[in-house]
Formats: sequence, C-alpha cells, structure tokens
Amino acid sequence: MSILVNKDTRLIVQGITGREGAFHTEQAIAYGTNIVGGVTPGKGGEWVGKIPVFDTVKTAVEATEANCSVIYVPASYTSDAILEAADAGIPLIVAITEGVPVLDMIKVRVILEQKGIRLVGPNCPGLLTPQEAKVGIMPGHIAMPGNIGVVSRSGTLTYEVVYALTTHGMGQTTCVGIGGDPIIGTGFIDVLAMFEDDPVTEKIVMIGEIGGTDEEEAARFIAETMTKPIVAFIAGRTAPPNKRMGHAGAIIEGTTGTADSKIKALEQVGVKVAQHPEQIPELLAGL
Amino acid sequence: MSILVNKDTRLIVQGITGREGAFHTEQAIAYGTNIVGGVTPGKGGEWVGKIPVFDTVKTAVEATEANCSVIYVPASYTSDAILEAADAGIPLIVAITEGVPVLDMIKVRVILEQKGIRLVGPNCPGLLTPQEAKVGIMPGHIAMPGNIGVVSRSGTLTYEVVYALTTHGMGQTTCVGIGGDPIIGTGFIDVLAMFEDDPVTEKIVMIGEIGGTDEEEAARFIAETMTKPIVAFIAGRTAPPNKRMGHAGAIIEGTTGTADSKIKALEQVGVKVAQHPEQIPELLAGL
Amino acid sequence: MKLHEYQSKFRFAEYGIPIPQGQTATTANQAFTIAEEISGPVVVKAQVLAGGRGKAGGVKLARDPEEAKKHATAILGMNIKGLIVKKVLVDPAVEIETEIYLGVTIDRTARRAVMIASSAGGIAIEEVAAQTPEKIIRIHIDPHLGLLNYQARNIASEIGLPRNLWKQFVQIAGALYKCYEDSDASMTEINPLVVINGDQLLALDGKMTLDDNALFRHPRLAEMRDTDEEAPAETLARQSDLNYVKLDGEIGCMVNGAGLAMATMDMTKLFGGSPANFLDIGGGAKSDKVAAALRIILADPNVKSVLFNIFGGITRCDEVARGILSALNEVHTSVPMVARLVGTNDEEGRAILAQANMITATTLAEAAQKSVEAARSTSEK
Amino acid sequence: MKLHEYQSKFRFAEYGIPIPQGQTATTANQAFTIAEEISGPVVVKAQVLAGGRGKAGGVKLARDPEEAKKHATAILGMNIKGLIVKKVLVDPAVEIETEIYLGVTIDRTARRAVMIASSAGGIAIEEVAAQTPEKIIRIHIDPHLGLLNYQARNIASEIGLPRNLWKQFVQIAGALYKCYEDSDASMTEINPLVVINGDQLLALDGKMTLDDNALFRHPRLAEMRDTDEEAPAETLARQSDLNYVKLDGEIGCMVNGAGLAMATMDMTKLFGGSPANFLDIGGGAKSDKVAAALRIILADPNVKSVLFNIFGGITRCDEVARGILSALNEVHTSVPMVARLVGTNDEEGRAILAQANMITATTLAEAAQKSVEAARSTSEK
Repeated sequence: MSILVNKDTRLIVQGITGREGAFHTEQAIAYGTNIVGGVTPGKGGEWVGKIPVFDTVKTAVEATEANCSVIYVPASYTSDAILEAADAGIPLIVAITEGVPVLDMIKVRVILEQKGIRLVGPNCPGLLTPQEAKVGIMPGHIAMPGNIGVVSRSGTLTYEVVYALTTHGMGQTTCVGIGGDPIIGTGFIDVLAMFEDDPVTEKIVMIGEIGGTDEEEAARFIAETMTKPIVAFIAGRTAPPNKRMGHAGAIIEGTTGTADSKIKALEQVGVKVAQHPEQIPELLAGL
Repeated sequence: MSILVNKDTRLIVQGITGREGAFHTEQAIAYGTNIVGGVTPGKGGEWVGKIPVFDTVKTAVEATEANCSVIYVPASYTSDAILEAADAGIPLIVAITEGVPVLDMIKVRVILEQKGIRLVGPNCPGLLTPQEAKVGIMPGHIAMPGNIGVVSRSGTLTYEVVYALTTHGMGQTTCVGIGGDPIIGTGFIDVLAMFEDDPVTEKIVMIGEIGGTDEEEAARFIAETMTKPIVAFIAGRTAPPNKRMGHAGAIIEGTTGTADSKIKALEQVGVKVAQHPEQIPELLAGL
Repeated sequence: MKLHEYQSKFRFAEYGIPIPQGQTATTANQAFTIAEEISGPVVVKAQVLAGGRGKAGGVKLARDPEEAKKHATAILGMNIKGLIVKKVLVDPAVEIETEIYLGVTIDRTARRAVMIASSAGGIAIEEVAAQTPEKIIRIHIDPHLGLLNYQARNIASEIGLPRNLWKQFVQIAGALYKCYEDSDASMTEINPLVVINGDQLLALDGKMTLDDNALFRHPRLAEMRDTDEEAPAETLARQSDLNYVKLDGEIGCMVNGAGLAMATMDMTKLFGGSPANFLDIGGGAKSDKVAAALRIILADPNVKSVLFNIFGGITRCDEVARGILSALNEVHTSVPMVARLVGTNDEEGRAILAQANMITATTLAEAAQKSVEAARSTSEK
Repeated sequence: MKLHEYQSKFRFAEYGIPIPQGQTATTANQAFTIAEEISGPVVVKAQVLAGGRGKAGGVKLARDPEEAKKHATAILGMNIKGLIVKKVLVDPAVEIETEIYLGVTIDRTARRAVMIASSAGGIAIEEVAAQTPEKIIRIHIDPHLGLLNYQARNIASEIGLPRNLWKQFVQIAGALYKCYEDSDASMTEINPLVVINGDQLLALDGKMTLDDNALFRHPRLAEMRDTDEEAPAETLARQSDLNYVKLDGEIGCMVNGAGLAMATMDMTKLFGGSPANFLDIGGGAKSDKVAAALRIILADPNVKSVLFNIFGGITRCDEVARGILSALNEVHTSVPMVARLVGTNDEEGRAILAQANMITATTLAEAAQKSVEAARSTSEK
C-alpha cells in the first residue's frame, strides 16, 4: 500500500516535449511508472518515445483516462497548466515547476478547493512510491519499498534522508515532496492524515524548514489526530531573519518561522526531532 | 406559516437614510415589520425615528443580531452592499435596487453560492408575508393572510395579481418578487421548492415574463417535484424580439425567451396559464 | 446600447485584435480619398444598427477609388430596415481563406459569460445553431479568472484551427473577452474572424452590445451612442428616464412597471386591438415625467386611443393625473383616452381627471376592452 | 526585491495615493535646490534599504535650503547598517496630527493577502503587535474580488478614523491593495499614513517588497533594483542564477538544493563551527556555474574552509567536480576544502577531485566535522 500514487496511477506529463519534461519522463518510464500521455500545445499527434503527445489536457484525458498529471512547464505558464488539468477532471496534479508567482498560487488554490482537486507543489520534487510510481524528479534508485512514510518541504534534503533510510534497510511506503513555496497545494497535515490512514505505513518522517507556520500547525494536528510515531527534522537553525534561503517560502519574517519555534512545537507533542538528517534512522529505530 | 420572512425576521436596512430607504422603512414599520437597525456609512450613531443607524453592516449585526437585510443603495454601490451583508453573516439579503450591471451580479452570485447565502433580487419589489413582515416596496394593504403562495419576476404586475386575489378573498402565505434582471439571486425553482415545503401554502401563483429560460426550467422542476397546484401568467406575448422591455431581463434574444415557449412549457406540465392577470383567481378557484 | 461595426472594431484594436486598416466616411468624396490611401480593392460597408445590411445592398466591393465613391454614393442615405445610412466604413478588401465565428455573451441559465466559437463563420450564429449545432463550441468563463489560455486552446482545437494559428487565436480570444469584460458588454462578436495569407487572423466584422446599466462607468463608450439610429421618440424617452419601445399598433399605453406594461399590451391584443408602444413610467413618477410620456405617445400618428393603467404603490395616482392634464393643456388632441387608476391616492387622481374628457375603468380587463373600442371608433371617424 | 521609500511612494502616487511632493537628490546642492523649490521646512531622508535609519541619523528636519544642504551633506555617504547612503529624498515637512499604519502582506496560514491597519502608526508594526496587539486590525482579501469598499470602511471604523476621512481612506486602501496586486508585491506598507490640516490623509513613508518570482512580468519594476544596496557577492550570485546569502561564519558552503544547504549550514554549527554563507547551486548545475559559486565563496575573507555537499540527482557530481577544478585553476587559495559527493556520477567526480588537494567524506556528518576541523587549523596558522 501507499498514498497518492501507485501502480494504478495513469500519468500524463504536461510539458512533455520540454527539456525537463522529456528527461524526467524517460527516467519515470525506466522506473516503471505508467505514463499514458503527454501534453504540449501545438504538438498534438507527435510521439515522445512510445508516449502519445496531445495538444490539450482535455483531449489527453479523453484518449487516455489519465488520473494524474505532472507539470514541467515554465513558471509563467504553470497556473494555466494547473487550471487546465483541473478543468479536464484530473484529480491529482503534481507541479514540479519552481518560481511560480505567489499571487498566481493564491488564486489557483481557491479554484482547486472549490473543485476538490488535490495539488502537490509547486516547486517540489514530486511523489515516489518505491517500485510502483515515480511522479516527479526524485531519484528512484535511492528508495526501496517498506513501511516508512516520508513527507518533506525540501528536494535534495529529502533524497539525503531517503538514502539514509534505505542504507539502514528502512524502506518507504511513499515519499512526498510538498514543495518549498509559501503557498502550496498540499501541506504537512494533508499528508500526515493520509499516512495515518494508510495501513502499511507504520512510522513517519517529516522534514520541515524555516518559514511560515505549517510545522506548528502540523504539531497541533499531530497532538489531536496522529497515532503513528513520527521523527522530524527542521532545516535552517542557522538561517538569519528576513533573508530568503533559496526556497521562496524559507524566510523568517519578524519572529515567525524560526526553526526553534517549529522544533519546540513538535517536541511538545511528542515528535522526536533529529539534530541532523543522518540521525533519523537511529531515532526511527528507537520508536 | 410562510416562507423566507415572518414575525421573527430581524431586519436591517442598508441605505436607510436615502430617500427610498427612509420612505420604505417608515412604511415597513407601519406595517409591523421588525426593523432593528439601518446602515449608512458615515452616519453611524444617528437615528431614523426609533431605528439606530450604523456605519457598517458588521457593527449593525453585532448590535442587533439582524438576520435579514434589505438594500436600497444606488446601483453602483449595490454589489458592495450585498457582499458587505454576506460578509457580516446575514443569511437573507433582499436587493431592491434597479440597474445593477450584469457582470457585477455574475461575480456576486459566485461568492454568495460559496457562502450559502440567499439573495432575493436585485431589481425586485421584495417580500411580503401578510401581517407579519414587509421587506421591500410591495404595498402592504393589498395583501391578506391566506394559503396562496405568490412568486413573480415583476413589480406592479405582482401587486395587480395580489390585489385581485385579496379582492376575491384569497389570502397569501408569502408574496415573493424575484426581480426582473437577467442574473438574480433566487429563481422560480428556489421559491417553488420553498412553497412546496411550506405546510400552509396550498396553491401557488407564478408570474413570469419574456426573456431567459427560467420559466421553462421551472416547468421541468414542476413536473419532477411539485405536488401543489399552480396557476401561471406570462407577460409579453406582444413584445417584439431584440427589444428590452423595461426590465433588463425582459428581452427576447433570437428565438429564446418568448412568451409562447414559456406558456407551452408550463401547460405541458399541467400548470394552468391565465390569459390575463385578473383571470388568475378564477383559475385558482377551479383547482 | 449597440455599437456600430467600426466602433466595435476600433475598440477591438485597442485590445490588440488585428482589424483591417480602414476608415469611416460620411461623404462619397471621403470614401474616394480613403480608398486612394488604401490603394487596392476596398469594401464599402454601411454603418447601420440593423441586421441584413448585406442583403439590402449595404456592403459593396470596389476595385478602385472611383468605384468606392460610386458605391458610397449609393449606400449613404440608403434606408435599411427603417434606418438611414449616414456613415460608411471603407476597409481594404482581403482574400478570405477561412471564416470563423467568435463571440462572447451571457448564458443566463449558467449565470456566466460564455465564449461561442464555430468553424462556420460569416453567417449569423443563430443560423449555425439551427442548421449545424454540432459546429458550435461553447466554453463558460469563470467571472473571477477571465478566459484562460488553455480554454482558448481548447476552442482552437475543437474548431479544428490549424496549429500555426493557435498563438494568434489565443491572444485574440483573450483580448475579446477582456474587451467584453472591460466594456461591461452583454454581447460581443467577431464574425467573421478570417484567415488570410495562410497564417494571419483578422477580425473582418465586429459587433458589440453594451449593458445599459453599466454605462455609468464607461463615459467614453456611452458617448458613442448614435441617436440617429434610434426612433426619435426613444431618444426623447431616454432623456426623460422613461422606458419606451415603439411598436406598430394603435393603442398608446402608459403604465407604471415593466411587467404590468407588458401585461397591459398583451390585453389590448387579447381584446382585439394592438399596442402602439411599450411605456413604463417607472416607480414614483412625478407629473412632469408623466407629461413627457404622454407627449411621446401622442406624437405617434398611429395612436388611435390611449390607455393609462396605473397601479399606485410608490407612484401616486394624483401625480399621474396632474401630469396627464399638464400634457393635454399643451398638446391638443382628439384621441380618446381610458384611465384606470388603482392604489395610492386613486380617488384624488380620478377627481383630477374628471376635468378631462376621459373614459374610466375599474379593472384592467375593462380598461383594455374600452381602449380597443375607443381606438376602433377613432379609426372609423 | 525591496524598493526604496521614494520608489514605493512614487508608485503609490501612480495609483492616486497622496504623497508629499518631494524629490530625490544625490548631491547636497541638489538637495538645496529642491528645498528652495519647496520653499518651507523640509525633511531630508536617507534612501537606504535598511531599517532604523531614523535612529542612525538618516532622517533630519531642515528649516531652510541651507540647512537642507547641511543635512544632505551629512547623510549622503553615511553608513547605515553596512549600506552607504547614495541618495536622499527631500520632502516638504508637514505637521502631523495622527499617525496610522496601513499595509498589505500575505497571510501564509490563511493563504490570502491580508490588509493590516493600526491607529498606532509611525512605529514598526512588529512592535505594535508585540506591545498592543489589540490595536491591530486584519482583514483578509479575496484574491478574486480585491479589497472591497466595505472592507476598507470596516477598517476605518475599527481603527476609529474620524468619519470625515473615510472617503479618502477607502480610496487609499483600495489603491494600496491594487498597487500591491498589480506589482506582485509580497509586502507593501504606508507607515505612517498621517492626517494633516484636520481633513487630509497623506502617505508620509512607504515600503514595498516584490515577489522575485513575478518580476518577469514587471520589467519596469525589475529595473528599479538598486544593486548598490546588495552585498556585491549577492549581485554576482544573482547574475549567475545562484541563491547566495552572506553570513558571518568561517565555513563556506556549496550545496545543491535549498533545504540541504540549510541542513549543511546547521551541521557546521552542530559540530562547533559556523557557516559563512548559504549557497544553493540549484538542480543540474553545469561546471561554469559551480566555478562562479566557488569564486564567490573564496572572495569572502572570513572563509577558513569550504564544504562541498552534493547529493547528485539531476546534478551530476562530475560536472560539479569540473567546476571546482576550473575555479581553483583561476583563484589560487590555501583554504582547505572538504568534498562530499553522493549520487549521480559520484565516482567520476571523486576521481576528478583527486587531482586537487581535497579532504573527502562519505557522510554529511563526517563532512561537516572535517570542515570545522579544517577551519580551525586554518585559523591557528
């Protein structure tokens, strides 16, 4: 079992003929992901390897019965691409693109909420259910199947953690990169709730970072709802205030968003917080 | 019993210090309506007779626990006034104002639907539950309590019909003027459903006119859902196409919106359609 | 309020929609000069707010300025469905490869704006709807998002537009919706949107109808109103804030309220007559407005009787009666009049009208019947 | 990206927000001329992207042009929190009756823009929030509707603004939100918004921070960037599309990925060191980008050791290694370096780095520990 994506995922790739889209499509196919089509306006009828390309998501869905879309289009086209997928009835949209303007995402979120459509990202590495589906850019070889759920705001830091887990023989149900932007589609709480409901997931790793108050809200949710043990890591203890640390969302504003506040909130509700990423397997083993 | 408004209605008047607002407030109080406050920005703290005036709907609701608002502000301010009432938690908003731009109403409706707030109007005469509450501009003296529900797109034509009913000793549960604009808050179907559920309402009068397809949709709804007998009248058999007949919504566009189409649709589902307004009591008596 | 073709297209151009580089002329000599500047074949098009101008001979192709002048001479002053042509648009002629329909209007049922497109352009969309409805594509537009690029691409895909034209089409469709929204239009269309030179889209003809209720926030658009194109009585009525529509019957109607006015019109028909007009004096009309309304009714030579139907609520029957008397003091007429006043101050109203020679009625049916009889007796005189 | 006070206020003025009619000067003589034109007392204000310029002496009242010149002389060239003042704004002085705070920012939790207002204007809103939180009013803004007039009136009512100022306030609040939205700002504030002459509102000071991700659609705003106000290394990094933030520790860090970069910084601290910078080379960086990054790190004289932490996915470890070598061929340095390369082509990468004298590590912890030790030994030299 797993969450969000698995063997039954029928994936389309928006921006499949672009450099990023083409590269990661190849990787995902090699991993065994069931990619059923791609979309690039104006290139309908072409093929990328064995994958048919469509002009619009609508026609792609009609032809392929896709139930998931991954987006690699440039930032300025991303909100249109998300809304196109939503309008075509795709229930799960994963936006990898980095650099989407915040006000675009605020508007898009309102529409997605009204329609009840799940968005993961933007500015995220995507989803990986080991040996079933790779939706996004997470390297497949670092993961292995198991019973740890991983959720993270980060990219390579997630790989670091997943790699450490795998090295220690701790496989994963699904690895979820929720993205590093201030406004994202799916947050910690959504993913924690899914792991809680997933019968195979036994323990959870949660990787947060400075900026916003999502980790603090997750802590409240954990206290109220979660029964499965959780290990967390929060990046950015040494980050100065009012400076954006790469991710648009990783910025300490005034006194909110500090790593200390997040660590404290999580520890107070019984979450083990690792001092550094490589300590996570050890803490998991102790639970 | 009645629908929408009654003795428990706690009404505020937006635009209470304007010419229209002041006049109809006086009339409504004389009729016995429970008006608890008024709103005119910048005139908070003043009084209109015994009614306190507030600067904002928010402060008015906090002070009075109003549960209904009637709007008499000029057309260019109406959408703001509706959204203000909605935001302050008023569940029933009656907009009398004529001349509200259509694109304003399209936007407002989306928001009201999201919030689950009922709007009656704009460009309507309002609601009248005889001897209980007069919310709007319908003359109170022409009505009397009884068991006929009246719903209409028109103003004075409604009075004409209500007057004829009263003259024939046929009292009303509630008279509802839904308004003559192309985009309105509450339509025939909503009101028909409420009359169907109201135990006191025994028969229903429905007054339509040319323009749009609301009457045709109501006919479908009647066939599917309504059990109470209905008499209808449709104004505008002699109206030419592509000319707006006063009401912004009363216009035959191409081949849609004709009186004949509406009459046919209603007759097909068993509704008695009167040849002229004064024939309505006679048809009701025959049901 | 409707805009002329040239007004619509010039406005489209402000939004970046490509239009032919033509100009308007009010004289044949101007048309000659414009055609000379264009230097090539031109189309001379009557600017008149009526459909079917093509069939009426209001659109002509000219190979040279001399011919353009000849056509302009013929078209200017032409009567098309009762409207006199006072202006022509002289556009460069183009070789049309494909004709597309693209429009935006309100879908009252869905309570949204809808973009309508068809590969069958160049003819009225109503005809396409009747004959080949499968050729019509409809896309609803979220009022808060506007037309999104992917929606325009979906349209392009569904009407089978060649892919090399998609970028232009997406830009034009977006601009058309933006123009629609910014103008508070109730309808706007490009018909036909044509393909020329294999790879260019061009808005060959355009129409816009504006929401009268929203003109207050578009003073520049409101000024575009062409009062030459209204019946003079309608201009007069608009200036007095009256809702008036001229019809071709013989019974003048003055009523308070639009629905009641229509019902009154219908009743004249029911009793064998025919209404000369729709006229709603609105709520709370004062005597001067009523007087203006009566002058407008009596100016129509077809009117054989007048029916006043006032259901007094906010409107006071005595005010109405005073307005009627004041107009009658001015305009001497032998047209018989039937008055039915009910409601606020109706007795005072009737007392005032007693001074005039007026037929009275209690019910609407009675009033309608009497007005039909009165019209008949006038006609027989 | 932050805008200067004068840039923010001039932009506010485009939206109809009243601002003092001042001008900027880069020399004391210019300040004199501006003060002369204003003819009356003026305020000379340092234009510098740092808080606390008032306390630093960067804002001065001048009674006449001569005094304005004197103040400008003192302020221009002043060092405020490491930034040199190159420009002053000379504004007419006004008599302030009331100071209000009005700002718009993003509420990440509510996922909406929020308008924040307070009757306690003139001081940082964070201070108000800490000391008198009840004086702060927050109103969320529907992204599809914008700030509605009634919302502005609710704010005016709740901050106790006198009613005669409501109309102006509603206009200013609406304009501020529109300016925020049109600019893709992440923060914009008027602090203070003052009452003068009993009945006039005036935006005395203004700030804007723009969403860097949205600058592509605001070329005019992007041009306003004042590179004088950035650390030169940050300008350089931006030009190479690197995410770099200078810190004050001694261990230079080069990492792929923002989260991993922060985790790496944190680990230097955990093992007793301190990071000299945040530096994310992004995904799939080529060798030239890596070389640029290393040059930036080595230009910092505080750097006592460098830590490369690369988790190869899209990024290829051999490309990174090549970039490091290329930079080292150019910049001769004795700073010790620790490399930890894992993932795509890590062996090739390590082979390339074998040419350089470099400490290697397998785990992140080991790498961090070694870099701290290396820095210590450099310091001891």
